[in-house]
Amino acid sequence: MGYANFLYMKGELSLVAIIVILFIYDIFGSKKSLQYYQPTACILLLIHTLINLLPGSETVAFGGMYHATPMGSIVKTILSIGTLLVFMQANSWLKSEQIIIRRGEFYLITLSTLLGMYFMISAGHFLMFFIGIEMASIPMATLIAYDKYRNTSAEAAAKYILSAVFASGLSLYGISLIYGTTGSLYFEEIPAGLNGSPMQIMAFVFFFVGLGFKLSLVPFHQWTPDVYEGAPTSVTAYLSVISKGAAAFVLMTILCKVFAPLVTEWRAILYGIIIVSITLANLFAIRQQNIKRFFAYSSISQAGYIMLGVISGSALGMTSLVYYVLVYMLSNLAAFGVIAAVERQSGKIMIDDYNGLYGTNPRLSVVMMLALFSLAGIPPFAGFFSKFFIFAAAAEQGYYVLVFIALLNTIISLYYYLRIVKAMFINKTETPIEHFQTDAYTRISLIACSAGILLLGIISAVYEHLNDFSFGM
Amino acid sequence: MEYTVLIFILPLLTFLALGLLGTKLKPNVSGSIGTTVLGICALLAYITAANYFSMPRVDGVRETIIPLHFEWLRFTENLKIELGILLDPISVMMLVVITTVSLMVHIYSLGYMHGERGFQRYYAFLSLFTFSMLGLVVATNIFQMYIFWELVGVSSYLLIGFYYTKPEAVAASKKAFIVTRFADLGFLLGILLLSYYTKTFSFELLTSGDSTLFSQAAGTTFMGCSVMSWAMALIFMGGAGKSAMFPLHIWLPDAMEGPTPVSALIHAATMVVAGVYLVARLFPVYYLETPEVLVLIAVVGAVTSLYAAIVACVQTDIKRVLAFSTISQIGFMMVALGVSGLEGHEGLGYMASMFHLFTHAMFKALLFLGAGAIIHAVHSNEMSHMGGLRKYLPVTHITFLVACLAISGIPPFSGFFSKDEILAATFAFSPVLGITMSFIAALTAFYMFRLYYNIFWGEESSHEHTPHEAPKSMTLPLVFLAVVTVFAGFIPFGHFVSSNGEAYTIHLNWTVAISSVIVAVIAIAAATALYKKKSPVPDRMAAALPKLHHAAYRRFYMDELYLFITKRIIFNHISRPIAWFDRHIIDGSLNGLANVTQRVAYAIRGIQSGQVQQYVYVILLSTVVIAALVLWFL
Amino acid sequence: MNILSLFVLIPVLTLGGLLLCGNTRQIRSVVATGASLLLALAIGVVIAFLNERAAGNTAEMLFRSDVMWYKPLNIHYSVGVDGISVAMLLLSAVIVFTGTFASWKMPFQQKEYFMWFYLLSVGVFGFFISIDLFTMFMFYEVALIPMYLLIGVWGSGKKEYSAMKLTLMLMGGSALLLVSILGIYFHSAGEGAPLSMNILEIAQNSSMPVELQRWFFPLTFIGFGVLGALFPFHTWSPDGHASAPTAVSMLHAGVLMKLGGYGCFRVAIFLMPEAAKELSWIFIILTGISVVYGAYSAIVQTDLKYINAYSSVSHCGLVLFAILMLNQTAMTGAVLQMLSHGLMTALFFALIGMIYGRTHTRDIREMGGLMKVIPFLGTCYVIAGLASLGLPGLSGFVAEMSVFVGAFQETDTFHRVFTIIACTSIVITAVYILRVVGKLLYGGIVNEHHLELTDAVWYERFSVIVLIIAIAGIGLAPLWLSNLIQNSLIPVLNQLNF
Amino acid sequence: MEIHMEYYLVVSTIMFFAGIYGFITRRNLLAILISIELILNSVDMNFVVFNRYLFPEQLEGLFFTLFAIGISACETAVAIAIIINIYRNIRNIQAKNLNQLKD
Amino acid sequence: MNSAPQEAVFYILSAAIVIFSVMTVTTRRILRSATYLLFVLFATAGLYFQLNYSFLGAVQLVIYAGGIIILYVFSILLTTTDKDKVARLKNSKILAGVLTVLAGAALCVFITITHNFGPTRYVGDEVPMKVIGTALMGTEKYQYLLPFEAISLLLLACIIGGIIIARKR
Repeated sequence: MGYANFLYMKGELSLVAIIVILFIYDIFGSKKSLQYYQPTACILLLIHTLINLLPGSETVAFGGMYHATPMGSIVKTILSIGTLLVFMQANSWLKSEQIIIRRGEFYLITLSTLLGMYFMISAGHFLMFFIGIEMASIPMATLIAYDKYRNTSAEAAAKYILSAVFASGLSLYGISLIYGTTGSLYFEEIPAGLNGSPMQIMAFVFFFVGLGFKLSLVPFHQWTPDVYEGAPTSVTAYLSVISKGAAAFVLMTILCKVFAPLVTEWRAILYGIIIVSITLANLFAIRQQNIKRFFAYSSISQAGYIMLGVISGSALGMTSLVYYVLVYMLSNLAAFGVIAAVERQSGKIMIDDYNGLYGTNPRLSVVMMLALFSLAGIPPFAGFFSKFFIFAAAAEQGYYVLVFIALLNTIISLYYYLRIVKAMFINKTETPIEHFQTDAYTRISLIACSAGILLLGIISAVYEHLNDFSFGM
Repeated sequence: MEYTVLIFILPLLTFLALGLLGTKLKPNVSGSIGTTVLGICALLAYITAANYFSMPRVDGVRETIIPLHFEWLRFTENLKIELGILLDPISVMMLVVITTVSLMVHIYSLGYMHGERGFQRYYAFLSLFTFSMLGLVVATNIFQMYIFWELVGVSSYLLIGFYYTKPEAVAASKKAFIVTRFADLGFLLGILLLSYYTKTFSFELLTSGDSTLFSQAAGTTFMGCSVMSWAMALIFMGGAGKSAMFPLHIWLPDAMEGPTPVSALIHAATMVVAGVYLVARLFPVYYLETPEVLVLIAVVGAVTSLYAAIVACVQTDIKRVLAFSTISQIGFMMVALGVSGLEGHEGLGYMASMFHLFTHAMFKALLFLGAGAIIHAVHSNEMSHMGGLRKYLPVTHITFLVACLAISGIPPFSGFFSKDEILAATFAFSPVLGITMSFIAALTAFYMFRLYYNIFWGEESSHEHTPHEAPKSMTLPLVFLAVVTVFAGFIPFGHFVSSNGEAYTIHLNWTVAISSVIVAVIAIAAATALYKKKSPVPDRMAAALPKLHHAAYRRFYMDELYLFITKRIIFNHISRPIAWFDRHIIDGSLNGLANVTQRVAYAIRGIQSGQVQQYVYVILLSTVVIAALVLWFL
Repeated sequence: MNILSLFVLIPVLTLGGLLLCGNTRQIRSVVATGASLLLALAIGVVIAFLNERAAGNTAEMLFRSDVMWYKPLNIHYSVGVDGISVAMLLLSAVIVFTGTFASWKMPFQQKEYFMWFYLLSVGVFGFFISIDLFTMFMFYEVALIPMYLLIGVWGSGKKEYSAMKLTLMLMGGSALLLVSILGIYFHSAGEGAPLSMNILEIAQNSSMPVELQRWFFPLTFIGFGVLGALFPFHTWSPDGHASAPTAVSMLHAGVLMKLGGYGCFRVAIFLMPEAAKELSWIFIILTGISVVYGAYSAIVQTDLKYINAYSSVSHCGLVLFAILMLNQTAMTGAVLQMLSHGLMTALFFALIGMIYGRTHTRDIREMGGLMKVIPFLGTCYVIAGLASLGLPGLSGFVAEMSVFVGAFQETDTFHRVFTIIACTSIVITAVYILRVVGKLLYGGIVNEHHLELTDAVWYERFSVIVLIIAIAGIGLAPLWLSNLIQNSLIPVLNQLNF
Repeated sequence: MEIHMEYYLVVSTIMFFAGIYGFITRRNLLAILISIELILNSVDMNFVVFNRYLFPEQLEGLFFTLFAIGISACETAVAIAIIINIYRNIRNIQAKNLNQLKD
Repeated sequence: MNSAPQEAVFYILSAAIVIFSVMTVTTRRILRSATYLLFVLFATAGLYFQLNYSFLGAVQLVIYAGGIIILYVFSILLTTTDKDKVARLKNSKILAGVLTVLAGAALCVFITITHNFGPTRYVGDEVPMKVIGTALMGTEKYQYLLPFEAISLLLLACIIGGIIIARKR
C-alpha cells in the first residue's frame, strides 16, 4: 500500500496540482502572460471539476484517516463548481487597481480553503477533520482582509479569525473529551465507545460549536453579518455558500456516522437551534438596509433550513441537504453576482440603491429576482423544490411542528426577499443605478446560475442522481 | 294544448329582442311589437281558456293538465326542478286576467308613455314582466313558482325604477325589492322545509291530499309548532310579501313611483295577487295539514285590510289611495282563503277569493289607468291639484265612477258579487270577522268616493293649461275594462273555479248582500256629504283627532319603523360595527402582528453590538446553557 | 402529448412568445392567440369529456397521463380530470380569455404584465389538472407569486401594502398546506407499501389514522381556506382586490379564489373524510360567519371594489359552507357556486375597472346616474348585480339553490341553524347590490365631468359579453353542468360513507 | 498512583476557562490572542493526559497535540498579520474600536 | 511515577500553570501578559516531560515558547501605545464574564470529576523517537502521513495569506 494511498485521493490531488501550477505561474509568469491568469485558473478548475464529476466508489485510505464516499465526492464537485462561479464573478474585482497585485494569491488561498473543505468532507479521523476545518477557515481570514486598506475589511477579518479560533478552541476541547471517553479519534471506532454519559454529551456540545460556527447557526452566528458586510463581495459569496455547504454536509456525516448513539441529544439540540436560527435571523433580516448584511441574515436562516435535512438523519435528508446546498449555492451566487456587479459599477450596496433597477438594468434585475424567488422557495424555481424536499425529509421523521415553524418563517423571509424585488420593480427613484454592461465572466456565471435555478427543479435527474448515493444513520 | 307554451315564449322573445336591440329600434316600432305580441298572447290565452273549460270534467272534477314539462335542475333523486305548464282552473283564469290586463296596459302605454326616454326599455320590461308572471301562474311545482316569483320581483324592481334619475323612484324600487326579497327568504325556507319532508316540489303531488306525503314531518316540532306549520307559514310569508300584507306592505305605496300603467298592471292587478294565488295553489295543503296557518292567514288578511282601509281614508296622493285600497282588497282575498273550507259549499271562501281576484284585477286596473289619465292631464298626483275634472275628462270620469261603484260593492257591478261572497264566507266562519269585514267594505266605499269626489267634483284648482281627455289609445282600455267591470259579476264563476274542482253554484246570501249594499250606500252618502262640495267638516274631523289623523296619514309610522330597522339597526348597528371590526380587529390584528414583528426586529438590534468579544461571550454562554439544558432534561 | 398538458403548455408558449415580442401589436396578437387557444382547448376538453362519459367511460379521472418525476419521493407529473376539474378549467379559460381583452390597453410595461398574467394562468390551469399532491401544490404556489408584482407594479391605491399583505397571507396558507401535504404523503400507504402523492391512490388506500387526520384536516382546510377567503383569514381579499388592476382582480377573484374551494374539496375532504365529518362543525361555523359577515360588511363600503371583495367573501364562504355539508347536492352547489361566482365576480371587476378607467374614482359617493351616460356598462353592471343576488336565469340562482337545498338535507339543529343563517345572505346581498346600483347608476349625475364619458369600446364589450353569455348559459341550462358535477362527486361521497 | 488523572484535567480546565475569561474581558486584540493560546494549550494537555493515562497503546493524543500546536502557530501567524494590518489602518488595536460593522 | 518527587513536581507545575494562567488574563500590561503566557507554556512543557512525553515537551518549547511568544513580543512592541492600558471594561461586563466562566468551569469540573473514565493504565515509558517517526510517516492505521502533508499545505496557505495581509504593499 504505502504511498499508493495518495492515488485514492483524486480530487484532492488534482486540486493540489492546480494550486501548484497556479503558484508557479504566479511567481514565474511574466507580466504580460499574467493576463491569462484568470482564464487559466478558471479552465483548470473546470477541468478539475470535470474529471471528478463521476462520484466513484467508496474508498478508505490511510488506515481510515481518509474516507471518501461517493456523496462526498458529489459535494466536492458542487463546491468546486461554486468556486468556479465565484472566480468568474471575482474577475472584475481582482482586476481593480489595488487588488491586481494580489490577484494570484487570491486563487491560491481560495483553492487552499477549498482543499481544506475537501479534507473535511473526506475525513475519517478527527485530526483530519480538524486540519480540514482550520484549513478552510484560517486562510479565509486573509481573504476577508483582502481589501486591506479598507477598514471594514480588516475589521471583518479580525472578527472572523478571533471568533473562528475561539470556536475551534471550544470544538477542540470537545474533541479532547470525546477522545478521553471513547479512546479513539477514528470515526468508525467512536460510535462503539459512545454511551451517552454526561461527559460525552458535554463533549458533543463543545464539539458542535465549531461546525455551528462555520454554518453560522444561531447562537454562533454573530460574526456573520459583520464579516459578510466587511469582506469583499466575492469573498462574501464564497463564504456564504461554499464554506457553509461543506460544513453542512460534514455536520450531517459526522452526526450520522460518529454521533449516531447520541441521536436523541443532537436532535434535541438541533431542534432548538433550527427554530432559533431561522426565526432570529429572519427578524434581523427584516430591517437591514445593507444588501450584503441582509444576505448574511438570509444565509443564517437558510442554514437553519439546511439543518432540517440534518435533523432527519435519513438518506432522504442527505439527498435533500445536498440538493438544497446546490440550489442555495446557485441562487446565492446569482444574487451576489448581481451585487458584486452593481457594487463595482456604482459602489452602491444599500437596498434603497436598487430602486428602479429594473428600469435601467432589466437583465440584472431579473437574475436577482430569480435568485430571490428561489431563495424564498417559490416555484417553479429550484428553491421551491429544495425547500420542499428538505421539509419532506424532516417531516418523514415526524418533525411536523418544526416544519410548521420553519414554514411560518418562510412567510417572514418572503417578506424581506420581496422587499428587494419591490425595490427593483416597483419603487421609483430619481437617481437609479445607470445602465451598465457587466463583463463576460460575470455574465456567463449569472447565466449559468439562472439556468440552474430555472432547470434544477424541473429536471429531476439531479435529485435522483444524488439520491443514489446518499446514506443516513 | 302544447301551444300554450307560446304564451310564454312570445313575451320572452319580445323582451330579448327589445332589450338587445334597444335604442336601435324606433320607439313606436318597439311599442307596437310589444303590443302586437301581447295581443297574440291574450288571444292564445282566451283560446286556452275556452278549450280548457270546454273539456268535460272527469269524475265531476276539472282535470289538471300538464301539457309540457322538462327537467331543469336536479338536486336529489326526488327533488328536481321541472319547468312546465300546469293548467287548472285557477291558472287558466290567471292567464286570462294577466294577458288581458297586460294587453290593456300595453295599449294604454302607447299613449301614456309616448315620448318618454327609454320607451323601448319600458316595453322590454313589460314583456319581461308578463313572461315572468305567466310563468309564475302556470308553475307545475313550487320551485318553478319561486323562480318566476323572483323574476317577477326583478321586473317589478326594474319597472318601479323606470324613472331612474328620480331618487324617489330609485329608493322605491330598492325598497320594493328588498322587502319582497325578505319575504322571499321566508318563502324559500318554507319551500326547503316543505320539500325536505315531502320529498317533492310538485304541486300535483302536494295538493293531491295524500297525507302520507307529510307523514315524515309528523311529530317534528319547533318552538311549539309543528314543522309543517312553520313551513306553510313561511311560504305564506313569501306570499304576504308579494301581496303586501301587513307588515310587509310598506313597499307597495312607494312602488307608485313607477309609471302609472305599471302600477295598474303589476301593483294592482297581477303581481300583488301572486300571494293570494300562492295560497290558493297550496290550499289543500293548508287546509288539510295546517289549518292553524289558515287562521293566521285570515287574521293577517283582516288586519291588513282594516289597516289599509283606514290609511286610505286620509291619503292625498291619488295613487297612494289606490295603493292602500289594493292592499285592503288583497286582504279581503286573503281573509276569504283563510276562512274557506275545501269541500262543496265549505269552499265558498276559496271561490269568492278567486272571483274577487278576477274582478278586482279588472276594476283596479281600470282605476289605476284612470288615475293615469288624470295624472296625464294635470301632471300631478295630489288631490289638491285636482277637482272638478269631470268636465274635462268625461270618459275617464265615467269609467272611474264605474270602477268606484264596483269596488264599493254596488250591484250590479262585478265587485258586488265577489265581495258579497267573501262577506258571506266570513260571516259563515265567524260573525265578528264578518262584521269587521263589512265595516272595512264600508270604509272602502267611503274612501273611494272621497277620492272620486276630490278628483272630479269639488273646486277646480288652477291649472297651467286646461286638462284634456287622454288619447284614444288610453281611453280605449279604460272603456274596455269598464265594460268588463260592469258585466264580469254575471259570470258563473263557481262553474269554472272552485276549491275542489267540482262545479259550484253561486247563491247570493241575501242577508249579507242587502246589508252590505246598505252599508256601502251609507258610506258613499257620507263621502258625498263631506267631499262633493268643499266642506270644512273633514278638516274639523282631522283637527278633532289630530294624533289619529296624523298617524293614519303617516301610515301608522310603518315606514319609519322600516327606516329604523334598515338604517339604524342593519346599517349603523350591524354593518358598520362589522366593517369596523373587519378593518380594525381582524385586519388590525394582522397588521399588529406585522408591527410586532417589526418592533421586535428593531428591539433586538442591540444584540448585534459589533463587539467581537460580545459575540464570543454569546457563543460561550449558549454552549454552557445548551450543555446544561441537555444534561438536565435528557 | 396529453391533451391536458396543453393547458400548461399553451400559457408557457405564450410566455415564450411574449418574450420575443417587440411592439404592442405583436404582444396583443400573441396574447389574443394564446387566450383563444386556451378557450378553444377548454371547450374542446369539455366536449371530449362529455363524449367519453357518454361512451361509457366510467373511470374516476379521464385523460390520465402519468410521468414519473421525482422517483425517490414517488412524485409524478400526473394529470387527469373529472367533471369538476373540467368545469373549473372552462371557467379559468373563460376568465383568462376575457381578462386578456379587459387588459387590452395597459399604460406601461404591457409585455411584462402579460408575462406575469400568463404565468399566473400556468399555475391556475396546472392546479386544476393535477392529481398529484406535489404538482398540485407547486402550481398553486406558481399562481400566488405573480400576484405580488401584478398588484405591486400595475395596481392602484395602496398597492404595495395590499400586494404584500396578499402575498404573505396566501403564503401563510400554503405553509399550513405544505405541512399537511407532507403529513398526508407520509401516511399515504399502509406499513411497507410505497408512499404516494397521487390523490386517487391515497384515497384508495385511505390508511391515514383518524388521530392524524384530526390534525391535518384543519391545516389543509385553513390552508386552502385562506385563499377561499375563509373568515377570519379573508382580509387580504378586500385590499388585494381593491388595489389590483382589472384583469388581475378578475382572475384572482374569478379563478384563484376557487383554487381554495377546489383544494378543500379535493384534498381536505377527499383524503381525510373521517376528520372532515368530525370537524366540519368548526368550519361550518366559520364559513357561516363568512357568508353573513361578508355581506354585512359590503353594505357599508363605499369603494366599488371593496363592496365586491366583501361580496366575494360572502359568496366564497358559501362555497366552503356547501362543501362542508358533505352531501351531493350541496357539493354540487358548491362547485356551481364556484363557477357562478367566478364568472360574475370577474364580470363585476371588469366593469368596475372599465368604470374606474373612465371616472378615475371608485367611490360610489362621487358617482351617480352613470346609467344615462354609459348605458352599456350600466346595464351590464345591473346584470352582474342581479346574477350576484341570485336572479333565476343567471348562474347565481342555480348555485345558491343547490347549496341551500343540499344544506337542508342535514337535519340536525346545528346544520339547520347555520343553513338558515346562510340563507339570510340572499336578502343582505340584495341590499348591498341594490344600494350600489342605486347610487352608482341611478339618480342624477353627481360629477359634471361624468357627462362626457364614453361608453365601452369593442374589446371591453367583447369581454363583458362573453362573461354575460357564460353566466346566462349556466343560469338557463344548468342541468348538464350539474349532472357533470354530481357524477364526479360519487368518489368523494364513497369516501365519506366509507 | 497518587497523581490522579483528574488532577491534570482540573488544571487544564482551569487554564481553559482562564483563557476564555481573558478572551471576553481583554481589550487589546493581542491580549485576546494570548488568551486563545491558553485555551489551545489546555486542550493539548487534555489530549496528552488522556493518551498517557487511558489509552497508552496508541499515540493518538500525542499526535493530535503535535498537530494542534502546529495549527495554533498558523492561527497565531495569520491573526497577528491581520492585527498588524488593523494597526496600520487605524493606528490602534483596541477591540472596542472594531465597531464599524454592526447593526 | 509513584515517587514523592514526581508528585511534588506535578503540584509545583500545576500551581504555576493555574497561577500564571490567571495572571495572564488579569494583568493589565500586555507585555507581562505575554510573559506569563510563556511561563504557562513552560510549565505545560514541564508537565509533558513529567508524563514522559519528552518529544512533545520539546516541540512545545520550541514552537510555542520559542516561536509564537517571540512573534507576540515583536508584534506587541510594534503595536503598543501608552494609552492602551487605560481602557477598562465596565464592572458589570467583567462580572458577567466571571460568572459565566465560573459556571462553565464548574460544570466542566463537576462532570470531569464525576465521570468514570474506567481503569487508568498508566505506562510510564518514554515513547521512542523511532515510533514517533514511523507513525508520522506511515500510511497505516494510527500513522499520520496524510495529516502531515495536509498541515504542510495549511502552513503554506497561511504563510501566503499572512504575507499578503501583513506586507506593506
